[in-house]
Amino acid sequence: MSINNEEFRPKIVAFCCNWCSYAGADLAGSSRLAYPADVKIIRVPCSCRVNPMFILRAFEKGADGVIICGCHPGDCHYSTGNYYARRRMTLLFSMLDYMGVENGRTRVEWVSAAEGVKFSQTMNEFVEKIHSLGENVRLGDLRCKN
Amino acid sequence: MSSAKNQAERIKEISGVNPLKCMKCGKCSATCPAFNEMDIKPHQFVSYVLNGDIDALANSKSLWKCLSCFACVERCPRDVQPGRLIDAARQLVIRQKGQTGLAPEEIPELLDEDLPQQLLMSAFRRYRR
Amino acid sequence: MQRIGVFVCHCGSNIAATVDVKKVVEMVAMEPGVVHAEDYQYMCSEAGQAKIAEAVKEKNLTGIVVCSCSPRMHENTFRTAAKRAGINPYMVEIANIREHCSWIHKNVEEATEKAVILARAAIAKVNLNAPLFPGESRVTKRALVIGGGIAGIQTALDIADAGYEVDIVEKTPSIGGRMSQLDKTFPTLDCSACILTPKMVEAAAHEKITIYTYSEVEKVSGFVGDFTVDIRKKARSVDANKCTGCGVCQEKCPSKKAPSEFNRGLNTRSAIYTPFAQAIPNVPVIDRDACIKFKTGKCGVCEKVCQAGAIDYTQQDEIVTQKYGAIVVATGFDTIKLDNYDEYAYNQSKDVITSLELERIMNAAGPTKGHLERLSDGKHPHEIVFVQCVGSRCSDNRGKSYCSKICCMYTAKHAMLIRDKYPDVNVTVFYIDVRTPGKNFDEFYRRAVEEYGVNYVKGQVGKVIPQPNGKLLVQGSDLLDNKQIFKEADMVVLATAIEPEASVRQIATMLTASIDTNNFLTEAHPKLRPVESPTAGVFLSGVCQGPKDIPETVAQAGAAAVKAIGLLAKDKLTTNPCTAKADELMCNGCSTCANVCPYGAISYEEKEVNDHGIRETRRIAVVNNALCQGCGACTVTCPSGAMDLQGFSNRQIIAEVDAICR
Amino acid sequence: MKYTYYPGCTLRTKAKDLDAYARASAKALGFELEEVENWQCCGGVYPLGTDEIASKLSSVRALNEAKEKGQDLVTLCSACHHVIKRVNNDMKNNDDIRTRANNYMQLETPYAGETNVLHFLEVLRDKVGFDTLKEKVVNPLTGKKIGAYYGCLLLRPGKVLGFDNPENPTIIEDFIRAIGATPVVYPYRNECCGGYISLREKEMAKNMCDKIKESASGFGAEMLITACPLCMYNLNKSEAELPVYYFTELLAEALGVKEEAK
Repeated sequence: MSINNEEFRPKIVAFCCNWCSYAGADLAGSSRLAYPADVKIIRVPCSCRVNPMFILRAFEKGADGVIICGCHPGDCHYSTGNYYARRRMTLLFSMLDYMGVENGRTRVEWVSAAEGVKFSQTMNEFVEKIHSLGENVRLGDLRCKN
Repeated sequence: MSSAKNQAERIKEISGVNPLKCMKCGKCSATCPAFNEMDIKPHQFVSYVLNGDIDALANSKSLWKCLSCFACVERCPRDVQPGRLIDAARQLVIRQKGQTGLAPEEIPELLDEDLPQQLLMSAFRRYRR
Repeated sequence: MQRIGVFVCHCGSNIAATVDVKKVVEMVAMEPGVVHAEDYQYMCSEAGQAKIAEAVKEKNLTGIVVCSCSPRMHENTFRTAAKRAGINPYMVEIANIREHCSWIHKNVEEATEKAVILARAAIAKVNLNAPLFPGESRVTKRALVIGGGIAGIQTALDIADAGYEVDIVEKTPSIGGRMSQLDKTFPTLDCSACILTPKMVEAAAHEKITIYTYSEVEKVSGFVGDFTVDIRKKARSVDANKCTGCGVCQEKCPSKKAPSEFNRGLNTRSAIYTPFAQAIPNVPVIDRDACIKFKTGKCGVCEKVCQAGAIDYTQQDEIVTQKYGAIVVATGFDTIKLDNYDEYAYNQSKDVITSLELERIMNAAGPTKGHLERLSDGKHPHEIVFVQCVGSRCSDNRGKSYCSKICCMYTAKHAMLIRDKYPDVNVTVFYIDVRTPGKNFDEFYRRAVEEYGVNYVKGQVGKVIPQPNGKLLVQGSDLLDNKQIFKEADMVVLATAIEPEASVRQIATMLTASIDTNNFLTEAHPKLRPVESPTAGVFLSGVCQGPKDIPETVAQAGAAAVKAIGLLAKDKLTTNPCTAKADELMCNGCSTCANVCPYGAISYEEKEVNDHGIRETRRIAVVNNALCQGCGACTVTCPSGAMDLQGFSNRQIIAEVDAICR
Repeated sequence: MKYTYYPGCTLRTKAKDLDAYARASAKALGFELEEVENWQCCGGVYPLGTDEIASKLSSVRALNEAKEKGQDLVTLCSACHHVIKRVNNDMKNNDDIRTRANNYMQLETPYAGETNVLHFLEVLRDKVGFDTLKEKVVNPLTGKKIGAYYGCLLLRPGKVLGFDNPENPTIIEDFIRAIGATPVVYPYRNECCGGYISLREKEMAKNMCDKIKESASGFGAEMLITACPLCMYNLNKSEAELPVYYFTELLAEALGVKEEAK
């Protein structure tokens, strides 16, 4: 795939918990399971560290999609962090949807350290979804666009 | 048969039962007082619905032998409620036009002096729409 | 402003083949704060690390970004390198341009662009990093084991053998636990007492082990390495130092109507009693609810007959306060109550018994002296039916959703023992599945069928129907034959589900150890940290963590001991500096953060603050750095934004977001 | 104390005794049964299908009338009790059924399961109290060995009916003790009598009732008591020798009001 400057290049932020999903992403890497370069990963200790503020900030700064990855329910390194994340994100995503940031632009996914394949598949799907939704115009601060 | 799947779905809908919860322990069949009268046994209802084998269920004797005594419902360790499943299959048959488990002309000879109204009423409700 | 050095690794060709490292160096050099940027073949090598040290010295760096492989691989390497070079190790950030970039992208231009962005995010973060210093806390070199069954005994022995002091707290009058109630053990059929009592004696005799029986943990405070625990020693009414264990008091005690807990209420015991003959300590206790002296003031027989003068009716409960570095929970299990399963007629017939009751009946020291007989009429049975999964695998709120794990095997054991000792007795087992995953387990079960002729019937029992002639009609399914079968039995044995000992809830609360909906204690990680509680310094041994048999329990007990020893062996604990911290001026003391903290690390203090010249006392959240594991749940839940996580602060993460979305 | 009372079809016809003895006994015990105006038949069986609404409406009408009067709704026949209690449970807990039933009913205030449904036996246990009943007994049935026949409809499903322990009930045994007689516990007391199946499957129902009676006689029962006209009918079809009475008949006898009821 060559880079075509005319083409839509989404900005996608992925928050990955240190113990499962970040390791899952590492495994995707060492297994050479490709996914688009549009995805940039931020390491957090736990999915429950992801403050809704970070997601709002990402959209404000022009992100087209934000995905949060954590350990599977019951497997959280900190016992219950992913449950908090799930509850918080359910609320946040419905609010974002109300504000015009479609549900497809936000996602929570459980990826274990062993699920390199799942990580890569998830990212591929997510990027594809963002492509189908197009550029995020709702929350973007116009000053951030060039 | 393409409608078999729909019918199975319909049975799950009417009964509100999720047959996937069954762990095949057989406690329903161990419990059922009408077991010997049934051709398809209570525990088999679950797999018949799961396999979409609805014709066999609809034509089974068991449909008209279940007493709705709820013993299987009470004792099922997985809350599958086979009794509800059987009733839903019966409903499916009854609701199809013209099908019924009890014809009006049968009734007079079934009556006797002591027979309580309640019995007639209950049988009507179970056998007919 | 930081003075940041960026080091881009080639990783041979792993990175350099897809990422134009020179371009990355060129691009990041323009980033704010960056005063140095270079690339090198292998940054993790000695030479690579030397380059970092050199740059720190020459350019007076305050922060370091390494663009290389995953931080999970070499973060520690580079932190140590930074430390050697004289920079705080927490001033290092890694941009993962290998696993997350070069290895998954093919297009050089695209990969290079991404590598630059990842580097920028790391640079933006380092710009906001602050030096962090791991704290230290002391370790009290003593362990507490709660529960004196086989799990607790094994853990205590292993810790004590490593040279550390251990206290066992057991709530009943003797150690030994459930295993002491068992007759034989599967799959080898060796006598339970023969293998357990030596361990009990060893524990009692061990110079490093102190045993508190008839005692309960009352209060726990402190944290890993430094717990303070109050133990309530219930009044025994017998002076343990004087008692010789002769047993005359028990013999002469006129009150003999109390149900024997040890024999599961199948017979009675005296008011002054030791639970069983091999009890440790061999010192009786007076059950004050059953004792005539305590109830009426008249009697005192035990005092009169005691030659040692050990009886002391005035004894009071005593509180012992002790410090511990580690706590192991080994509270074990009980069988569930069968009140929800009256279709099996347990409450209606004496001849319907639980498997644990059968253990007592089969035991030579049990209520029938080891003779297999019906409890209703003392007659020898000829037909016995076993029912599996009574209350296990039930998702209908009557029982337990889980598999109790041990029943398939002990039922095979019971069936085999009965057939062996009484070949005239027919044994039928109604089962749903026979689960035998364990060494020599399936062979054991097959022996029951093939050599001992135990009749296994696939299907659950629907109802046990007591007959006027005293027999029990068992109505069950034979699913393979598609039949409903009726079996007339003399005895029915129910493989009753097991559940965690009821007191575990209270203990878990005291320890702030998490517990699941079934009251099993939760592991720190279900696969990788199965004997540790998420609460630091608390370890799990035996069935309190989940159903398991004796070998598994002993293995886990040893594992828990090793974890405890690993902790006790340290003089000081280094604490992870990436902990939460509350901004005193912003905190309003609402307690929201404490509610979400899985570790009980947050407490509140009345503290005097100076808020823009106004001095006042406020309730403020204080994080205990020894307990905090740095998950960050509190930081998000804090309504005032006062809580932040060091090393992953709000500003740092936002800076990363900004850099990525730039 | 006044209760709204739902007699049901059979108590007006074949089971007049069951009703008459209950009313006389109620009077003797100091409570009154006010019959629901224009009650309609409950249908005899609870419609199990989650999508059946119309067949539940007659129960809702009775329930709503009791609600408007601010009274508990008392039933006597096991079948009516079963149906009305389960419909009430639906109205309380099943949003879909509640909404649709109320759409049909067009009430001023929608009905949402507010009424408390009691079986006459529950009134005796929970409102009057078996101890009080014992005191009011003038003619204790001392020495009579009585087997309680519960059947299925009073007990199951236990979670919904909340009547008694469905596998080991005690309410009728306690009742038997209160009227001075001796209860005989036998394992078939909660097994089905055959129910409506006896309309056509005479033999099947008869076999089931034989088993019940044999079990009861085996444990020494001299008679059975029941609350259900259909159980009574089915049990009487069995040739096993064991008389069956309505529990209200023995109650009236113990209270000394049997003749008044006639």
